[in-house]
Amino acid sequence: MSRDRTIPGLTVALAVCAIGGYFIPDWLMNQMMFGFARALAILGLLVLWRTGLVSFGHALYFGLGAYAVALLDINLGISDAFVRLGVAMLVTGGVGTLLGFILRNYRDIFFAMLSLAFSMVLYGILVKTEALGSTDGFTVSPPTFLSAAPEGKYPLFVLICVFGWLAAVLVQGYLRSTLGRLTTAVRDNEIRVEYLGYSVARAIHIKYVMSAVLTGAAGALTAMALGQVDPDSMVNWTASGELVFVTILSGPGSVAAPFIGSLIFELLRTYAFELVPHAWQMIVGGTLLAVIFFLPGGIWSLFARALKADK
Amino acid sequence: METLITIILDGLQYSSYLFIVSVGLTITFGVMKILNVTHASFYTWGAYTAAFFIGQFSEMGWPDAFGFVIILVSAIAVGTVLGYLIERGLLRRMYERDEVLIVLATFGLFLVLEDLILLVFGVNPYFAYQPMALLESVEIGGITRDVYGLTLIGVAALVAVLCWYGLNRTNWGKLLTAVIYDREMSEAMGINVTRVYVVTFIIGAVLGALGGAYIAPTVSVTPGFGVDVIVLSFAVVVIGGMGSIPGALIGSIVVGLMRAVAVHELPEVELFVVFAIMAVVLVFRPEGLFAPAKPRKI
Amino acid sequence: MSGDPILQVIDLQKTFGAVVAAKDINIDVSTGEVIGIIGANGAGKTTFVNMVTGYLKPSSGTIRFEGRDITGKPPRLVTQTGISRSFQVSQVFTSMTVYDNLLTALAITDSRGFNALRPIQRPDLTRRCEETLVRYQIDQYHDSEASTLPQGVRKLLDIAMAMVSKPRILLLDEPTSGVSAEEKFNIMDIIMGALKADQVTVLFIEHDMEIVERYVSRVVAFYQGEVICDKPPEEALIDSRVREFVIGEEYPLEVREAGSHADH
Amino acid sequence: MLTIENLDVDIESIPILRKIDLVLESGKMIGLIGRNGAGKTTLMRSIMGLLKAKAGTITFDQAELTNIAGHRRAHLGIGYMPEDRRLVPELSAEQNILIPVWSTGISDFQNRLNWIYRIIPECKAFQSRPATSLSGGQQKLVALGRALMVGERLLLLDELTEGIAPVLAHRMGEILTTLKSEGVSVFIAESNDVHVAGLLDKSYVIERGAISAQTQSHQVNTSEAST
Amino acid sequence: HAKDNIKIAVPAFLSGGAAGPFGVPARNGAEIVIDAINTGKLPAPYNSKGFAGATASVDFVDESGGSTKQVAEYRNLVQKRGMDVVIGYISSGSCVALAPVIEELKTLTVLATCGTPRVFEEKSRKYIFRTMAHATADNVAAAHYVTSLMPSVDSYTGINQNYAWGQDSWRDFDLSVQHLKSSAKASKKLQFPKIFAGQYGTEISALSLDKSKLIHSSFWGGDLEAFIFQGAARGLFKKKKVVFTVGGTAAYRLGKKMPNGLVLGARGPYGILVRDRKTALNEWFVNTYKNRYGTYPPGPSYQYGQAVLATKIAYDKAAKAAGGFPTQEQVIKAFTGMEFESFSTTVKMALGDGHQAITENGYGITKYDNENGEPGITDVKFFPAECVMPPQGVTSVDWIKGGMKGAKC
Ligand SMILES: Nc1ncnc2c1ncn2[C@@H]1O[C@H](COP(=O)(O)OP(=O)(O)OP(=O)(O)O)[C@@H](O)[C@H]1O
Ligand SMILES: Nc1ncnc2c1ncn2[C@@H]1O[C@H](COP(=O)(O)OP(=O)(O)OP(=O)(O)O)[C@@H](O)[C@H]1O
Ligand SMILES: [Mg+2]
Ligand SMILES: [Mg+2]
Repeated sequence: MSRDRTIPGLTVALAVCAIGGYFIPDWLMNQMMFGFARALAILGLLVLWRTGLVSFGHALYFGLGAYAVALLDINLGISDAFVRLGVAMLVTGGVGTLLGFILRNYRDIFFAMLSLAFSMVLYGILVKTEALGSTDGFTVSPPTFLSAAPEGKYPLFVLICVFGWLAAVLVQGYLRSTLGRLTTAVRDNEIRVEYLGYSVARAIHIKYVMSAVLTGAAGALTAMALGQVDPDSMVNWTASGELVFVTILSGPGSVAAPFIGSLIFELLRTYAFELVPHAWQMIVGGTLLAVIFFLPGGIWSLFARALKADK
Repeated sequence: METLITIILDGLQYSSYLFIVSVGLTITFGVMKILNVTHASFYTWGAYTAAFFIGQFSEMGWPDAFGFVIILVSAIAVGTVLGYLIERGLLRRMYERDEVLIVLATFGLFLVLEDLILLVFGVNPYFAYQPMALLESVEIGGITRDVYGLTLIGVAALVAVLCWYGLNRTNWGKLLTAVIYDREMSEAMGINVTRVYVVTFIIGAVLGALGGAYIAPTVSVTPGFGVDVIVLSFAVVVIGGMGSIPGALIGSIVVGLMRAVAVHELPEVELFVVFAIMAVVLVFRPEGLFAPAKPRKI
Repeated sequence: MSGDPILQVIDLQKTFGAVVAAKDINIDVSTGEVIGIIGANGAGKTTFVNMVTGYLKPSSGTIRFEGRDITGKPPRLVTQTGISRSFQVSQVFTSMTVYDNLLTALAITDSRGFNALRPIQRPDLTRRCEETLVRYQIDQYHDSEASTLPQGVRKLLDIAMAMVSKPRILLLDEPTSGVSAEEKFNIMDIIMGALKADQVTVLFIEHDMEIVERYVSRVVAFYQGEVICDKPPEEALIDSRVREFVIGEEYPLEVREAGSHADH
Repeated sequence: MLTIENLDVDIESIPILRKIDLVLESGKMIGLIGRNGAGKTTLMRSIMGLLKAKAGTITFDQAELTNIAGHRRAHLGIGYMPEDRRLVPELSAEQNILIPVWSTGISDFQNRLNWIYRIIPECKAFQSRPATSLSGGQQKLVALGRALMVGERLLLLDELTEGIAPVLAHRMGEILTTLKSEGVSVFIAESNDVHVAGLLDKSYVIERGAISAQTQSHQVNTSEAST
Repeated sequence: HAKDNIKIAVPAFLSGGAAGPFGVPARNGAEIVIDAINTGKLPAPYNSKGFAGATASVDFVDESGGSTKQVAEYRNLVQKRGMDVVIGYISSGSCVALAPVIEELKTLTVLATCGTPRVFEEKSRKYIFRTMAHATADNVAAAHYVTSLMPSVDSYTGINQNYAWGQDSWRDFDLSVQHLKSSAKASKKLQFPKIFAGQYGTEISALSLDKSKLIHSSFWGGDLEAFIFQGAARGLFKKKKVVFTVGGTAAYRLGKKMPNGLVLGARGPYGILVRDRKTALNEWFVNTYKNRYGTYPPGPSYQYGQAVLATKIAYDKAAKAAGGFPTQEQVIKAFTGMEFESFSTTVKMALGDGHQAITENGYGITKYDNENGEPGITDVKFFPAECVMPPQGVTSVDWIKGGMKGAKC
């Protein structure tokens, strides 16, 4: 068995990003912020996916995280990045725990569809409530950091990178633990898990809450990076679809995969939009089809191959 | 009283529309276990094709009643061609794969077909008002209704009866049950599964296209107008029980009526109500109102 | 060692609509017994095991394990009290290797409190895992994915996984069905050897009378949801109702008299 | 009737069957005996067209099966009972037996159904119950009935007696003997041949995907053949 | 430092339901004006070549996909693609969302069509200009038109899209009518369907059952056309009077199918309302557009053309003052408070500290011109800018609520 070099690799990547981020052009930094922030949600979905569950409604948590930030900003004028992030995670954790009691009894397409229903309920509420910004959403003011209000995006960028690193390391540790192993175990055979004396429902619930919190953090960080929240691109079913899409694109192979996949998706969309404005959806859709057909392991499998060739 | 009649008629009309679209979705899911997002594309393509040709023929001076023929022909043509190409070209290679991957593959294809619409038909909306204008309007319950909209109810009923007959009164329908459960064994039992799949998929596609084509005369057919329909159909299909035709019927009626009530009485909750029902139904009946049997595991 | 029954089944009933799958079943099992359950198809054997292990709720009746009432408890809790089972159709983690299957099983049974968060690859677990593989003689399949295993090996793995929780009573549903003629005794020997070492009480469902004769200390025969016979094998296999409904009149009686209960 | 020559079959590009040669004459009953994982099921599935042959031929009555679509086999009068039963849970036991009737359009199915009920009366007892609820062995009987429905000329029975109580297994043997006398060819795969050994006209022993021995009449001794 | 090239991005809906009725005409309007500027072919006094002499290269970008996407795209336009000026935006959603980003990225951005007053009322802006009046003008003018020309209307309801545009439009209209005719009654059941919903059967029933005599709607694009179709088939427009604040675009597109008797606005002196104004600039615009695209220019074409024109004027003015190619700061200075003659009207950058334009606003009633086979309009009445827009320093809502102080009608 070869030694797992994920954590050293991630740490090096963090250092490179944090230092390199100081020198890269703003637009690239933006893309990386969006990409890495979303990657947190993908990380959560990856845990679920390994359990055999796919949520078509995780935009619920993405949206909740983002809207938590916006509402804190608008109603209470709270701009501190850590408070915003913390509250977003608390809120999504709370909602995730509650819904988890229901969703943990669902599998396959039913899990996907019930998640979808819950997220669309939130969508319906947001779109129709003027006080929640209806279709327009809200503008989010730039974050401050422990009462420092630095110029530019670099501090937020570093926060996203560090938080991403932390999440990846924790998830990696989790996947290697017994609880983590329960992902594959539950997907493969629930009956056996129950007869080993472990509650499948509890295992799923834990994973669900984890993914909810990660997705909430993703939403919160995206809202801060972007300065805008709105229901159509953050809570609608297409947003959930996009998250699943990026999960497939990234591949389940490693906790590093979401970061790579998500950034590539961001760049792909930007360039497609710039170069073929009339057919950018076609490019994105075509890429998805190509990955499903030719890269079942996602983009990560290309990296894995490259890494192997290196040795 | 007036309001009640209006709500019921509005609701039924909307239900009928939903039913025509979602029954195709449920059939495809029921038989092939594919939650087909490209169903939205069938709908859109059906609508565009019908609207385009109704416009063309009307310009050439053909009688307006010919519009109905165009609607039917467009639905069949679009459904057959797209359905055949997609099943043979894409899905056939995917049956062994994860359900979710198939959903996403159809999602990818949906994106591709959306932009293809732009390339083929351009960005301008199409209007195919002729069939609707032809049938004029009547006054029911104190308000004017277009007769065309009411015929939707008849069309939906016809579709329902045909589907019910096909599934319950023909050998073909019974064979479907076998194919649904076990593709491979069905093959061994002498069923031409490949053909069953193609035909089923095409039927689903034709119904999706019919939904679009039939609604085309009442709307301005614009790019992207299938996006919301598909998620509503998901709701209908899930409420009714995925793969169940009576389920799709009941689901459509529930959603259509509730939406009508909301729009009339409490417009703020219109969007929310559909998915709230979906969530409630799922919570109390996890597999929808008409759930299929499950195999014994141990 | 024996004496108080480890498992007591009292007036157990189960109906599925009009079908009576269990009717007034009363069985006491003492520690260390090896009980063979035989019966016609659809007689209610699997239903019985399913009820004892919590997969099905009895319509009425009581199941006591070591004096505690476990009736209607879910499989998870039943397992935690010390009952384990294997399945008519092996229930393994299909996408994992044999090693990972066992390691996962070990880790899950060892997941009280914070243990659940510790890395799964830890010396105590891996050592026990390797040991178990050797004990069940499946170590040569160490890295094979479970979905590609021959049926017999998969059965062994299934039983090994059932054993990791150190149960005090084990129920096996047709451990040798689908196992080839030349392997079945081998497999049974391995099972019995392993079980004897851990002092486990065993009930197993079996259609193969050679196995029954050779390994069990007591036979319980089911017919249409009822226990029609509960005797030592020598007597049970010549019981007239058992012969009529379960094993058939032709079953050769004389051949194996010497061979039964031989040590393997 | 059925002739297999030089058959090679791969699963996911791993060679599973190698150079299989086998002949089944009309009205005979042959067995395919082998340990777990030897390739019995794989061979059955290849005959049914559920797996693709990589090389070699399977000829049934002059027809080259490898060139014919999988579903045509039932139409040729071949009935297949898979080892894992695979009934349709939504249908009743009887409807499961009737599936091949609907697909092949057999006309006198009522007689045949009655005949099946006569030889397996257990099936009649639960004819209208959903397949979901049946016990393992009961499902097996329905699967056998289903194979009998179309298998007018050739029956492929995989693990016929697995999980079947001894009384019933014995009776199945008798049923097959009757069938044979009516001209049906029968091909049985068994890993444990105690119940059928006496009935076979010929046995092939399969080992790691290749035929290793062939025995006429009743003297198959598997434990020797495979060591 | 002379410059021969500036990069302009022109966002507009190029896909989705708003593309046909709105985005494409808007794009076309911008295109003919930019082409004419680059070749020096605009009528005098604008016949100098280029923007302060610099030729413009244009990227037309798609505005669809929601405000979040627009924010991300805007960053790309400026930071990655290095745009000097961004001219455009149709949806109020885009504009509200973009305002803070524009200020953050400090790039001159001229909003062409979007209507919500919030952009300049929330905060004062430095880099943002809007060269047409905001939505308050549409709705105040609508209220004036209805109350003065349609005395029988004593009750009204509305159907508007559920976002800033629709909500603000209804609020302004409602408040204005209340001020101008306090006896008029507003319905309690207002319809706010989701933007791009497309099917309004149930809403039309609800509106039909409503006792109100007038329906107010700020629908636009594909939604507007669908609503008109479905309403016409249901006899809605025979039963109710309807005022469409953005109805102008539909008149050309629906042609004969557009019902007669609808009250239409074009968000100012644009499109069908001013087709026959006989000024040199207007004639040039209408003819050039018709020659190139085969139809009369609807409102959005005017609005985008006007935004481009304003930008050129500001550049030229700044260049003159600076005696060379101006810096962005100089252009902004020149732009602020500017007053200029546009294709169809005079535009004054009077509000939002000189960043928000005011113009006159008018309405008319549809009447198909059977003689020429063209859509036509009658009873056109314009209200001066100072009548329908608040003065500097007062928000629209406060102004209307406070009794439209200082309005000069
Ligand atoms: N998907 C697969 N991938 C790799 N190997 C496979 C796969 N499926 C089957 N095999 C291998 O093919 C061989 C033959 O399997 P097959 O099921 O035909 O055996 P069998 O003789 O029917 O065994 P049993 O008596 O246990 O049913 C086995 O060694 C098995 O491991
Ligand atoms: N879930 C169920 N629903 C309805 N009937 C059931 C169900 N489970 C079992 N039965 C019926 O109960 C009876 C006993 O079934 P069980 O599975 O216990 O039999 P068994 O003794 O294990 O048979 P076999 O040897 O064939 O496995 C059978 O008649 C079966 O059809
Ligand atoms: Mg059983
Ligand atoms: Mg086999």
